[in-house]
Amino acid sequence: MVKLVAKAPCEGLLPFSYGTVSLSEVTYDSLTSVAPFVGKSKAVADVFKAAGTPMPAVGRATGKDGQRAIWFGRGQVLLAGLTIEGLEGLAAATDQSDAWAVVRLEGENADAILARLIPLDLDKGVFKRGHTARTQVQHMMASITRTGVQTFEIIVMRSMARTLVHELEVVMKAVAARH
Amino acid sequence: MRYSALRVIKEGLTGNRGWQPVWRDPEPKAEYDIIIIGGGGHGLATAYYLAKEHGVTNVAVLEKGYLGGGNVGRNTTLVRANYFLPGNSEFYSHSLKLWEGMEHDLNYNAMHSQRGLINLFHSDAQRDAFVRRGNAMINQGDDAILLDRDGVRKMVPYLDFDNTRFPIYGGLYHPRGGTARHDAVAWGYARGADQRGVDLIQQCEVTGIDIEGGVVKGVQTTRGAIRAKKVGIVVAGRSGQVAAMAGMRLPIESHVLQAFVTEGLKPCIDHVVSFGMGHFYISQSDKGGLVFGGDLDFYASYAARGNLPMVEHVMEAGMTLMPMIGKARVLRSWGGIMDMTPDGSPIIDKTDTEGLFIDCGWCYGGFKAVPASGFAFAHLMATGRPHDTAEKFRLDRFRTGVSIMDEEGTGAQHNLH
Amino acid sequence: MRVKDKGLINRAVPLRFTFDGRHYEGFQGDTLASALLANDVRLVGRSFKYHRPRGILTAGSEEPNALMTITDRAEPNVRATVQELYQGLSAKSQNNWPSLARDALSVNDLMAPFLSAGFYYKTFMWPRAFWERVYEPLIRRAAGLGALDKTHNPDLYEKAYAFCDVLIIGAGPAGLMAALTAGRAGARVILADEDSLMGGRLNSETYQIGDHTGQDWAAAAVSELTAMDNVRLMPRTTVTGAYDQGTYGALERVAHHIAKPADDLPLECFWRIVAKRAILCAGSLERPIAFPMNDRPGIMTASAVRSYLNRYGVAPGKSIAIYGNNDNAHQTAHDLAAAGVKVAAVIDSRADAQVQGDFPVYTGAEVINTTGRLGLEEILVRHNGENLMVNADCLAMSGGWNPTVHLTCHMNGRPVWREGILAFVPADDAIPGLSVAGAARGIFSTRGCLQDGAKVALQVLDDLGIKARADVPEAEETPYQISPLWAVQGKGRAWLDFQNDVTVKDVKQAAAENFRSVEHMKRYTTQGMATDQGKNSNVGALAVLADVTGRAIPETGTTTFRPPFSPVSIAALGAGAQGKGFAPERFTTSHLPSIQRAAPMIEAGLWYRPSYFPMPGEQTWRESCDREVNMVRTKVGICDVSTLGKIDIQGPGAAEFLDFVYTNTFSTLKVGRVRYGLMLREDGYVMDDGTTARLGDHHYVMTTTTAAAGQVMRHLEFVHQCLKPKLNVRFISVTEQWAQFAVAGPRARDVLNALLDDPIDNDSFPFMACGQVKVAGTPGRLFRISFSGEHAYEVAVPARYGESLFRLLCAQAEAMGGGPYGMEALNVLRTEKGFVTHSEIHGRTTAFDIGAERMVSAKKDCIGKTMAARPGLIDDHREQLVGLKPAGAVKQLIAGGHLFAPGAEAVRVNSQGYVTSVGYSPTLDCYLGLGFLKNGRARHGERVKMVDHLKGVETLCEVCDPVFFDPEGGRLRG
Amino acid sequence: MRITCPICGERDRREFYYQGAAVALDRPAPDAGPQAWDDYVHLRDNPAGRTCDLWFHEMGCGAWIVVERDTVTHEVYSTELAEKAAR
Repeated sequence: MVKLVAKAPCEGLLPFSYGTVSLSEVTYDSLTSVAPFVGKSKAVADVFKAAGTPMPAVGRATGKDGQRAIWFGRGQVLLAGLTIEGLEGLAAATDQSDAWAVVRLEGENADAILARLIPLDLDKGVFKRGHTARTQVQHMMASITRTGVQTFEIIVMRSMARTLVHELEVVMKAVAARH
Repeated sequence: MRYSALRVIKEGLTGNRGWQPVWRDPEPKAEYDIIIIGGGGHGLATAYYLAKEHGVTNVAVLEKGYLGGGNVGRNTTLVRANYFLPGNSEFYSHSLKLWEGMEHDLNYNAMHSQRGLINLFHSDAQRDAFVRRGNAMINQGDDAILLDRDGVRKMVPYLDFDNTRFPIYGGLYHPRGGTARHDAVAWGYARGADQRGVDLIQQCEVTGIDIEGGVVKGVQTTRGAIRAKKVGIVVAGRSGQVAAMAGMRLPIESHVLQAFVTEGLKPCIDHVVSFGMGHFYISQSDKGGLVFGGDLDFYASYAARGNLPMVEHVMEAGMTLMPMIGKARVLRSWGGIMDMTPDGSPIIDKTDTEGLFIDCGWCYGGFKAVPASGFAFAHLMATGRPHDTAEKFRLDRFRTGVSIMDEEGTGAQHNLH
Repeated sequence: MRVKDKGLINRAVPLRFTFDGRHYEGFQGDTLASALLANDVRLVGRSFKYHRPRGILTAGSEEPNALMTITDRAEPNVRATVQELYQGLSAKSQNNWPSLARDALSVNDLMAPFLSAGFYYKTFMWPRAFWERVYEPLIRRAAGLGALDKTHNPDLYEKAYAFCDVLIIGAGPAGLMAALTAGRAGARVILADEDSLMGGRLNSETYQIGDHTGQDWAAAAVSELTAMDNVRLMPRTTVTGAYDQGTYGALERVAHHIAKPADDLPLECFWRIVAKRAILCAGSLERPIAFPMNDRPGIMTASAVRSYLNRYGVAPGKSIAIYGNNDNAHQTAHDLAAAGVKVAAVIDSRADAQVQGDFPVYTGAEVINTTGRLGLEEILVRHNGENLMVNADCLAMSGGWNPTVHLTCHMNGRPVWREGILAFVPADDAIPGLSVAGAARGIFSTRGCLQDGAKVALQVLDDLGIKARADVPEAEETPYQISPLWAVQGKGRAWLDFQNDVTVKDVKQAAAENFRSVEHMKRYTTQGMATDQGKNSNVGALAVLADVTGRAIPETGTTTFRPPFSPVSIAALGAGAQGKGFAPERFTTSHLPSIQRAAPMIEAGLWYRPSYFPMPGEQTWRESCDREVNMVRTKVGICDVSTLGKIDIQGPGAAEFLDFVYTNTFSTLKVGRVRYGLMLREDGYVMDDGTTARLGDHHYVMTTTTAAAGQVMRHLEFVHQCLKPKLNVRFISVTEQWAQFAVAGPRARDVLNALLDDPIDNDSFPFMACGQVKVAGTPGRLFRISFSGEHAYEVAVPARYGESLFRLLCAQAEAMGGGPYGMEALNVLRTEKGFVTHSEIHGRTTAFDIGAERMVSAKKDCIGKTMAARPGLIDDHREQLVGLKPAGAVKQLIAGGHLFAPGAEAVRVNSQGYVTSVGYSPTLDCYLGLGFLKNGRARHGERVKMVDHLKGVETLCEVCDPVFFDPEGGRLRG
Repeated sequence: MRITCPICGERDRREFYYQGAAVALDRPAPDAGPQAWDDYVHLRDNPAGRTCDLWFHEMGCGAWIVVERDTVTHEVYSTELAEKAAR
């Protein structure tokens, strides 16, 4: 019997590094968007809590590497590497495991690199570890989360993985050339 | 005073001391047959054609600032007749013909330059749409030539044919399209109207429209009340406010459109080139500046200035299409106020008030329309009947759904046209 | 020539450069202008209209004359006064032929009487055809400044964002003091200055601050600021524009000064700076005086002379005269004398001026003429009623100072005339959040600027809730005394705008012709429209206009300064877009296998899709397309349809919601079934179409067209959030989650059953069924829908398996005589079936037009329903969708051709419609067209003529039903 | 230009899609008559001054927002989620 072969969004494109900064692909076991139904936010939060994952507030991500709950937009949370049971009737839960490309940008000057692509104040005193935002990377819809002092996870649509990697590469080289 | 090369030489030899004022600065009279509110291109052209075509000279043009101070003096100077929907086709075709005779008619060199316009397309579907447009232009009696990729390359070799984001499939070439010196058009019509007896009154803002029993009686201005048998509103960028003085609500939302000019450069762009995927169009002025623009800033605005996202978008379009222009430097950016209608086409019509007429909603295509708009509005005001070329520009077409002319096909969202 | 022991240049690092092919030497720290002056080069360019010889006028970015092409960078119109010298720099003068010294077009100068203001509006009209053919080409060739290299720009540019509490614009005494105050208080500060060396005028003057020279104090301030983490210094960065809500544009010149930049280093970076508050400390600009023949090389502003002397160690002449109307000009004489440079004369227009020094002084005097063909030789001075000649090769003029108000005008703010300093100062609060300090608001002493910088910074910090204190050093505080001196009477022409050749006489002529409004004067004479945008000339021209029209200056008004403050390259503003960067590229999971099969990829939305899959021996796309169509009709074809929008719709309100956004009803759709839906805009025209499947009671998945996916998602959110917020429904785009493939053709089920864990048959999976399946062990979705008219399915798997599934499907299909098909074949297949795409639903068509009016349910309201009933939208004479088949000798159909009655002339009034889609049908062996024809549904069987003027094709067509093939739909259900 | 999204905070204008006057919130009944529908779909107050319009935080959180602002100065006075304004 034939089997389907899986391929990651950034396969063949990553990892690489320039200067002090590296870019690599992040693979979560699953990605699930959870959008509570009208009037069910509290109930959903309770389910999250019971499952040991606090429901992230607006603009926040909870969890750790490999297991995060990321605020993902109006009335929406993205469970990354986490599964939570018991949401039927409370929220629209949708499998997004293959919908997004996730990369990690890490190293000194990571913020200088992102400052060339993202129209958001990512200063470490403003956009702290555990902060997340829906915004754009160049012309792409994106989610960005600071997961460490100089570490960011960036999520864009899977089909744009190549463009994302290219844009980041150009800027990584330019920033490396300056320092 | 008639202008000619001989006159320029004669005045030059006598120290250029003999030049006469191009227009008078009359005091407003107590009453006129017709008052035109708005001394921009359309208003001045209306006054000119009222006098020339209909012999109506007891006319005042009331301008709150200086003549030609609105969009006629802040556009990207394109002149073309490449519309495809009935209603628009015949109108812009007529306008182009008036352009072609304008300079001799006005004895004023508006530097109308028929250098040719190329609309690029970037997919088979876009090509099909341009074929339809080109055929409509020829059906109308205007000119259009379909260029394939090689044909485009021969005319504009500096485009990026190899690595641009949206590959160039070809273009629709409109040889009679081109540019003109925008201010000169306003000044030429002003001079012509003034010579025929029209009073051009600057620094005279209309503050009210007098209506009695559904009939217009005149206007209130910062220089006093002026009576009139008929009043025409031609105030692009201010249409909503002036119409409100007559109790009207218009199908218009006003938006800002930015434009740009670079420092002077030796000739490098010989045509008008328009990008099919990024709302970018460019030409080079006779002084050498690249004059270009793109899309609306997309939010309602009367500020006559814009913001960076659209600036950047326009420049990005330029860089993907013709990276040759990268080292040209933008010298000045500015904004005009565009009165956007729900279908992107204008309005030249009577109103519910007897004697009150309106010419508005030119979106961002008003400059090339100056002659035909003035011609048609003068005809409407003088005769009470729409001119043949403008009979579909009705105010009530949105309510009835009859003859909606949506060239973009984006529907009744004002800023999408 | 160089002056010993002066300047901030590094004499240990000599730099070689060329100008117009001749070799010269300068030093590190020089600008191109200072290096040229050090080499006694005075003639550097030609003016725009008269091609008059031009020399360096200023020492800053406002320079109107010294514009050059840097040939090793192919960069035109570079200000020599800004360009830092580097080893091997090669510059060329502009706007002259055959050479700078002997410019043929200087003949224009002799013609000047006939080239007065606006002459071109009055002539060049005869004969008519000559404008485009003769006059315009001549004018265009004579005009322009530098030339663009006509090849693609080879350099890298970038854009970036920055955020701060306080943006300080300009690093002169006020700016540095403001930055020190804010920086020491811990605020996030950005200090931007257009110069390579921060310090502003302090670097060009000899004033003391405390115990230090101004130059040393500035250097110390910069070191202190550099050490602060909360301060970002941005030298070589011009803040170019003020925009809404504290957004500023700024251009950083990253590599223009580097001889050999690193490969990946951008040449320029355009910054968007968002600042909670900003302080404009942009200083002021000295203005020239309009005296007769004031345009000769060697005549420059007095402050420029001091800059060249004090900052660059260059004397711009051997014998330098000074001419001014204010005390500040005198400093030039003192500095020159102290440096041992000959001061030929100090000429002050004020009778009561106090000047002391070891040089001739003429007070109450005027310069009324000058001589020197390619450079200044003598000046004629009128003093006490007598004319006397002064030998000078350089004249330092000062007509007073104009505060650099430009940024404060970017939001339509009008500067205010201040009579005491004879200059415009910024209006209060012209830009929300922007304060002005120092010379930019008319405070001209060093001490005043330092104090003001600190004071304004304290106010700003207080507003931001940041505690701060200021520590201001002592400095020079000379009062600024000035009397009006705008235009000097005399025989020759007196220039206002040096680049555009606008003279006092031109302004007077404009006024005489009644171009009396300042905007009219500007536009008529081109005054202020040169590359300096009137920085040097506007105030002088305004004063002349005020004088000649009998008005005061404030009453005469001003023209508007608009962004950018100084010109910005298109490449910087458009950075990142050259090549493919204009928009993201989207790739399907089958992209690689498609490329491997040599499929040409075409753009669709932002996606790439295969056009066709060529097989060995096929010469044209048509051969491949015909084969692929036949393959689907007779065997089976595979097509990636993942690009269609897919929206997951969940919630108890989902059914009601869909009933409201679709014209037809979805609440009645059974679970496990799919329905075709039509969506209108609120104005009644068709927005989009697609199929929607019901996966559960409260769970649907909607498909949209590729092009409209974003628009539909936005629309659904609009309808929900703005119109029906109480409906309990959620939308998630799952376009990217699923790789989806059409399997179409008589053998479609056989292909699928080879891969499905549980085979299907017609009973378990009838037409328009949908359900969960396992595809080679992987959970997926299956929809029995068809866009080809064949027995067909769309099978979806999570995208990670997309490439793999595509390969397997293709292999299975090929084993049965089928294979993949591309967009060309897809288009023919759907045209044969009369299925519409956005070629037909192009935004101007109604459900009625495409024959889908029965899909508009009468039982419920929906978006667009009311407006679709407007009289004009249901008129029988509207153009309606029809099929078209060639019926005469000519067999060709062309999309975009128009339709006419067979005997009618092909002109607008006779046009009855147009062709939207055309394909050659191998199935029916003829061209088929879809199009819109007036009252077309009632005209099946009639003949019409299709005309394409562009290709010269006329085809007689038969009008028919748009469904050409299998109208009963038997194949779908097979 | 910056707009404060009630959910995400202050953001660059480039993240938002603009729809037009907030009149779009007040959809007439199907049988309200041609004038009411013309008013809704086409006619606008189009003020030079304070206005309310609809923006979509398309590149951000996906919220539709009512923005009260000035069309002459571009000052933004307030923003509110459309789903709240629509109730």
